[in-house]
Amino acid sequence: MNKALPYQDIQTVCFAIAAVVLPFAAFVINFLFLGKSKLSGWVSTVAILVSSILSVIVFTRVWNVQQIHVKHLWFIIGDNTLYTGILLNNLSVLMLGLVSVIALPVHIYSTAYMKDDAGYSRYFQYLSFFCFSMLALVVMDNLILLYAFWELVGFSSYLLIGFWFDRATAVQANKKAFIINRIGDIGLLTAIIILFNQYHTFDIAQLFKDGGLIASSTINNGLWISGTTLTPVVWQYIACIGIFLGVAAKSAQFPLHTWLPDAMEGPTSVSALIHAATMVAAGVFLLGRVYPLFNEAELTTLAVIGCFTAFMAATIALTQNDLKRILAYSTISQLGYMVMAMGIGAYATSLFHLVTHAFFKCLLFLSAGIVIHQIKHIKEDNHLNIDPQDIANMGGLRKKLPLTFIATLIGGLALIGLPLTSGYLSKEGILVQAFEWAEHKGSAYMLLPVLASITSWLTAFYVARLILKVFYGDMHLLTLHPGIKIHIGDGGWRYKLPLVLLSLCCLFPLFSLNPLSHTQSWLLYGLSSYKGYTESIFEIIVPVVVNVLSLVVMYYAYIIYIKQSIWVSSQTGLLYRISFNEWYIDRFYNCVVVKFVLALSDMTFWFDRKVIDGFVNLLEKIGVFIAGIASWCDRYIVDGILHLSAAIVQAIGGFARRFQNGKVQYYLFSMLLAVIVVFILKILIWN
Amino acid sequence: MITLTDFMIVSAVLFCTGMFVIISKKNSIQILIGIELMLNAAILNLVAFGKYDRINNSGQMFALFAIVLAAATTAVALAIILNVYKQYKTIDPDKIKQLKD
Amino acid sequence: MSIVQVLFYFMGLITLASALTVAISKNLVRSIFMFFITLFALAGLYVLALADFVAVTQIVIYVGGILVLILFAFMLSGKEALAAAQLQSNRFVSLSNLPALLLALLFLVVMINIIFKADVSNLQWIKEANGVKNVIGSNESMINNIGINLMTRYLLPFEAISVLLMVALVGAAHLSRKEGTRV
Amino acid sequence: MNILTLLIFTPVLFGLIILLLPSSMRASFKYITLLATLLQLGFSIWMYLNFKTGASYAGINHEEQFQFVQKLPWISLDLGGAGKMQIEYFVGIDGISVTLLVMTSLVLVIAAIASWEITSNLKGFFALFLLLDMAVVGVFCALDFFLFYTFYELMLLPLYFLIGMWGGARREYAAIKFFLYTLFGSVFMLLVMVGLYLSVKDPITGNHTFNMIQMMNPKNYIDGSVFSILSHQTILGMPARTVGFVVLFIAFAIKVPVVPLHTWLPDAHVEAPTPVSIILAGILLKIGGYGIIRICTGIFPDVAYSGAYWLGLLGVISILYGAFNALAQRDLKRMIAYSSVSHMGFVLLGIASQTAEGISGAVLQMVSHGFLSTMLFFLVGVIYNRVHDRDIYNFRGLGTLMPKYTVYVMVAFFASLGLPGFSAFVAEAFSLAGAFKSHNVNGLLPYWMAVCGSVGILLSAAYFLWTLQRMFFGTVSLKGGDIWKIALTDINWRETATLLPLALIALTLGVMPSLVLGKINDSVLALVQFTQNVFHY
Repeated sequence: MNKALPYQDIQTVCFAIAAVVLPFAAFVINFLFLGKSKLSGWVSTVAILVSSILSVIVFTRVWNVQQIHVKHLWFIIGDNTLYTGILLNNLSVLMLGLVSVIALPVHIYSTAYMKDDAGYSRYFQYLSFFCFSMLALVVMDNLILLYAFWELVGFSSYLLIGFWFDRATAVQANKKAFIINRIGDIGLLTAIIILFNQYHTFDIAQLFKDGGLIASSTINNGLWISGTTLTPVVWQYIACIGIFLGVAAKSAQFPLHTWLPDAMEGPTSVSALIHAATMVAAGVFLLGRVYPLFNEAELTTLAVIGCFTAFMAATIALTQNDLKRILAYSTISQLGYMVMAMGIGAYATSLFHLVTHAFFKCLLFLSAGIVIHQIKHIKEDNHLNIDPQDIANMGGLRKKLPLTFIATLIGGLALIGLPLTSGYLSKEGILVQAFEWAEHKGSAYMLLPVLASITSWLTAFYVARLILKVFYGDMHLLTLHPGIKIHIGDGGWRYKLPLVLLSLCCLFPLFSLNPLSHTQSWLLYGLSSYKGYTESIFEIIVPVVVNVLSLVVMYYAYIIYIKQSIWVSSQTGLLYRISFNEWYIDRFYNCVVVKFVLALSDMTFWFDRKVIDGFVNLLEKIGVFIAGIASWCDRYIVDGILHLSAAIVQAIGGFARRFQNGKVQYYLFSMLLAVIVVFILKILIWN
Repeated sequence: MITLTDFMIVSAVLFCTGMFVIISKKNSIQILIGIELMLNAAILNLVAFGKYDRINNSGQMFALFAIVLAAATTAVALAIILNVYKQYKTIDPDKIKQLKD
Repeated sequence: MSIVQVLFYFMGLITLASALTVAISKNLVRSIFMFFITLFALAGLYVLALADFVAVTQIVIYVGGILVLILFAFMLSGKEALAAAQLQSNRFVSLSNLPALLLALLFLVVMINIIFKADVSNLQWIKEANGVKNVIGSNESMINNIGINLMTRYLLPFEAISVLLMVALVGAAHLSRKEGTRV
Repeated sequence: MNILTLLIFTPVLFGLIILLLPSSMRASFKYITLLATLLQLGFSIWMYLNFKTGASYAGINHEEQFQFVQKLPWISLDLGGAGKMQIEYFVGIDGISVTLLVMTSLVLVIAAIASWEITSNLKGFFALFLLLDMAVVGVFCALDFFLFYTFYELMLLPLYFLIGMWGGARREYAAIKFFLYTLFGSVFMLLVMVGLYLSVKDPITGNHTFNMIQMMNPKNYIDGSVFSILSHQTILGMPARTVGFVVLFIAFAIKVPVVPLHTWLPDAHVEAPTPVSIILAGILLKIGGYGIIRICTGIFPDVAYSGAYWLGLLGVISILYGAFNALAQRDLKRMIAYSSVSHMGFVLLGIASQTAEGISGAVLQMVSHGFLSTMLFFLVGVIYNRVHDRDIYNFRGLGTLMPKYTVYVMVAFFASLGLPGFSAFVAEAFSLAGAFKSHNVNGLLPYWMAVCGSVGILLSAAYFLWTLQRMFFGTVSLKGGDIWKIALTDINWRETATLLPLALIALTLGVMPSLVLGKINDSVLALVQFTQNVFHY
């Protein structure tokens, strides 16, 4: 601990640490001592309650006041000393507060929502663990630890998606989620390593503060220069790409967004907390942390991808029938907004949208959870074989679930971004700045804000569709299965309290006293030296046009789904199919990427078996073959020579034997013949 | 004048005749005769050259010895032939091939 | 051509002719008798070579000893041997005799070749013998001289020969005795 | 009594006791073995605690900086004109060995516990086990090349029999493959060892020596000798030192194992009984990595420097290739074996970088992999013991049947795939960081190698998660039906007692890597400095 810190700050730091560690303590207690006990839910809830109170205290003490950075030696590797520490600045305390405050209602809600589940205790272990990781992620002061908790939140998300691990789809989904997140992790890790190589430190404060290492490094002549380290500039791009991959995976940006809709296999409360409000926002948070790293071109790329993601997800959400899937795609769409906002330089507004989105999306999910829960009750009471999440089965629920209806309405309006909601403030802020940015950049860039606006109208349409289909009209189940009993309601206080709390948070007063102008939000002033492009014409035009058209679109949706007077394009059109099949991206991944990787792995295994092992076996065979040759040589050449000489001798003997016929005269004849031959030769030579 | 060469030619012819008899005849007694012919060819030479040793008479002396030895060998040979005949009932040397391996 | 030469050629002719007849004859008994003639003719040649004593010995031992021995052996060996001997079909030019004939002719050619090459009349020792008159004259008798030499210079060979002769005779006698007499 | 000597020879003592006891007492053998390994663990922990750190205890190429040294003349023959043969019993440890020793001792304890499953020929098994124990510990301690080689070869013999006699269906094939592979490596190593011996002279006694530390000093080489740095001798047209390095490297690369010398590993693992698998994966592979650090780069730093690119390339290939192969497996044990290939690739990559981060990461990875692969193989052993099947496709939904087991499997899997909080994460991250940094520090490895290496982390997630999903999650569905369902009981206290410490250690090392890094740091720095200074001679 840094001794120079005043007592007040030490206390603040202790509070922050306590806020982070309390959920972990809850996790440990649940894991070790409260095997199957129902107490575990309350342990976790109390922990997160205390944690959120402490977070709020820390928030008030740090916000716009000071930056606190404490660190402690972790380990030494080579010449590098690694510290573990926490960095409390506006961004981190905002996230700290946000996460714990949102986690609290979700915990309360969960105690009711999960009460009949066999894995109740396990659920709270995971949830507490997630809270710990997420809280730690936002306060960590160095990239390695950031990465560590970055992955741990992915891990806890993995656990929670696969919470019902006996469901095949759930475990498929969590595997997919983790692996896609891993792709992002690899990117992030690579980026961290590149930064470490470049700046020899992992310390976020040193790297990214004003006038820090990043700011003082330059790019010159294709080299990335900082201090004495020179690296080809391409590695700066790769670092940015790596970080983008991390962001894309965690925040479900194109092309790594496909895990998020599948992740809805987890309990709805988990979807609300992790896959809507907090973890998926971690990508945007990371962008905020490393914002100085990006240069102009990279930011533009970021904006394009964010915008495209937003648009694509919105089009997909138009046609989905699964309640949670619609919300998931809307989450992707909103995250696309945030990333785009980062890309166009609207740093503060992006984070502002992150905060507002967290509340209203959490609200929407919790409401959806209640709806699904009740439909499930109907299903179980009547032994029906239906999908409780299919909005085609619902309808007319506003009378049965009034509070839920109101909450959904508030959340939905905030999502559309109609005035008086928090969503209006942040979303209009992004759109306005997008137009201003495009005006500065040139006309071709105008496509971006226009697309974003279109997305906004699409959002209005699908939200309207969702609400109308679920809460208006008549219960479709009743028409399909007449005579079923329906005993449903909003549920107890543990359901109601979170909804009320979050609904309040979705309204404008929390963020800005002026319900119509985003520029006056206290949040924006805290996050950057935000000046805004003052007195721009867009400040007035954009909100008006967007909102008016949104209302038109909603009315259109009302006509389609309630009046049913206009029958929209047939449900087999090309656009419909693209949208319904989620742009075929998942199918593409399955058919191309996964198959390719599996084929590659089969190929390497084949290579291993056939080529390498084949080579080894070949060597063995060659060895045996050589041994065979040697033995053959031994038998036929070495022995052969022996046998041959023996055979020659025998042949000669046999030949000579023929002379030994026992005939005396024959011997004599031979002898004389020899003599005469000698004589003749002698004469011939003599002459 | 009878030259030495004349004697030697006679002796050579005689020798070859004896040799032919030895090789070709299938009768042990005839072979024995062939041997005697060859011996006589040799003796003829001894005698012919013996003319030039008047003091020691070596040629004639050895001719005498040879004659005597021939007689002895003939006696033994005949005895053997008789025995062989008793054993094998033949005097054809080709048919007596116990030595053959 | 002196009478001596005529005699020589005559004798030589007889010798060779009878020897050839011995070789050619199919009849064993006939060839034995032709051999008899050969020996006589040879004795004549010895005489012409100025070796009377050898000639006499030739007749005594060969004709009187060896031939008689052969004839006796032939006759003593009984009817079967005679019959077997008669059976020999001995054509002079037969395929089986051809190698023997060729060999004999080759020998003859070689030997005559050598005889002519050797030029025996001009041999060193013969010239010396001519020089010191160590040559038997045509009217000299060598019998005395032979007797003296036999008892002096050639005593050892003589004795050895006589022992050998006796051994041979004993052996011949031993070999030729009847099977049943063996102890 | 020197503590290292005690450490090395304690198991042999107990092995002798086992040999002397009658077979009727065979039930006690496993306890004797466990006692021996526990004793060893006690010694090694005592050493770890008493191990002094600081720049003056760095070791590497300074004989006086080693600790717990014992140096006795062992074979000392007067060869007349050829000088004196100087072979010493010379043991000592520095930072790099001490952590590996502790890891080894612990893994041996685990392996001893895993030996409970062995039922046949207990006397032979445990005697061989303890012999193997001595050899592996000796390898990490030996500082005399001859002694090192002796232990190194002594290790093969028991392993061959342990695989060949207590293994699975194709055990003979596996044992012979293993034996031939490693023998192939060590035979050539012998030649290089003799070459080094003939090239190096002890500066004090003037004799040829096998002392590894003196082999590291270029001044001790005789002018004009084969491996002398200055004389540039060649063998078959290649520089002699390069040949020496390559031969030693191949010997150790087979152990690591580095692609393409790895194919003995899956076979040996699949066929070996669980305790032997544990020793193979946990310790034996580390001997390869240790040998590359201590001997290859220690004695041939110049070649290691110039050949670093190829080492790194092999490392990257191992990482990716092993990972892809693991993805294609359906035998659980084989999958883990290939994952070992992949993970040990990081070791090679880290060593090749020759940066402090890289080498520290490599050593940490070895220690971490030692524990994790032990755990993984033990876990496979648990399931194999119950139903004698390891095919991933034959199981589904084990999470419902064996919840505790599944927890440990998840811990092991996630730790292996580099989840932060577990040891492998720090190790792999720093191996990669070192590899990346290498380009700027010493220009040895290109940047892309680190990036490719990181893809291996992704793939490891793929195959581990696939296995988890396929085997442990979903509804229960077993090939063996209800019989298996009964047989597949959750883990018992003995297995818990084994797995829990391992999981805790993996976790502890992940949270406090300083436990390892603090001990090795001085040595690593000294090694890095040593390899870079070699050109100043």
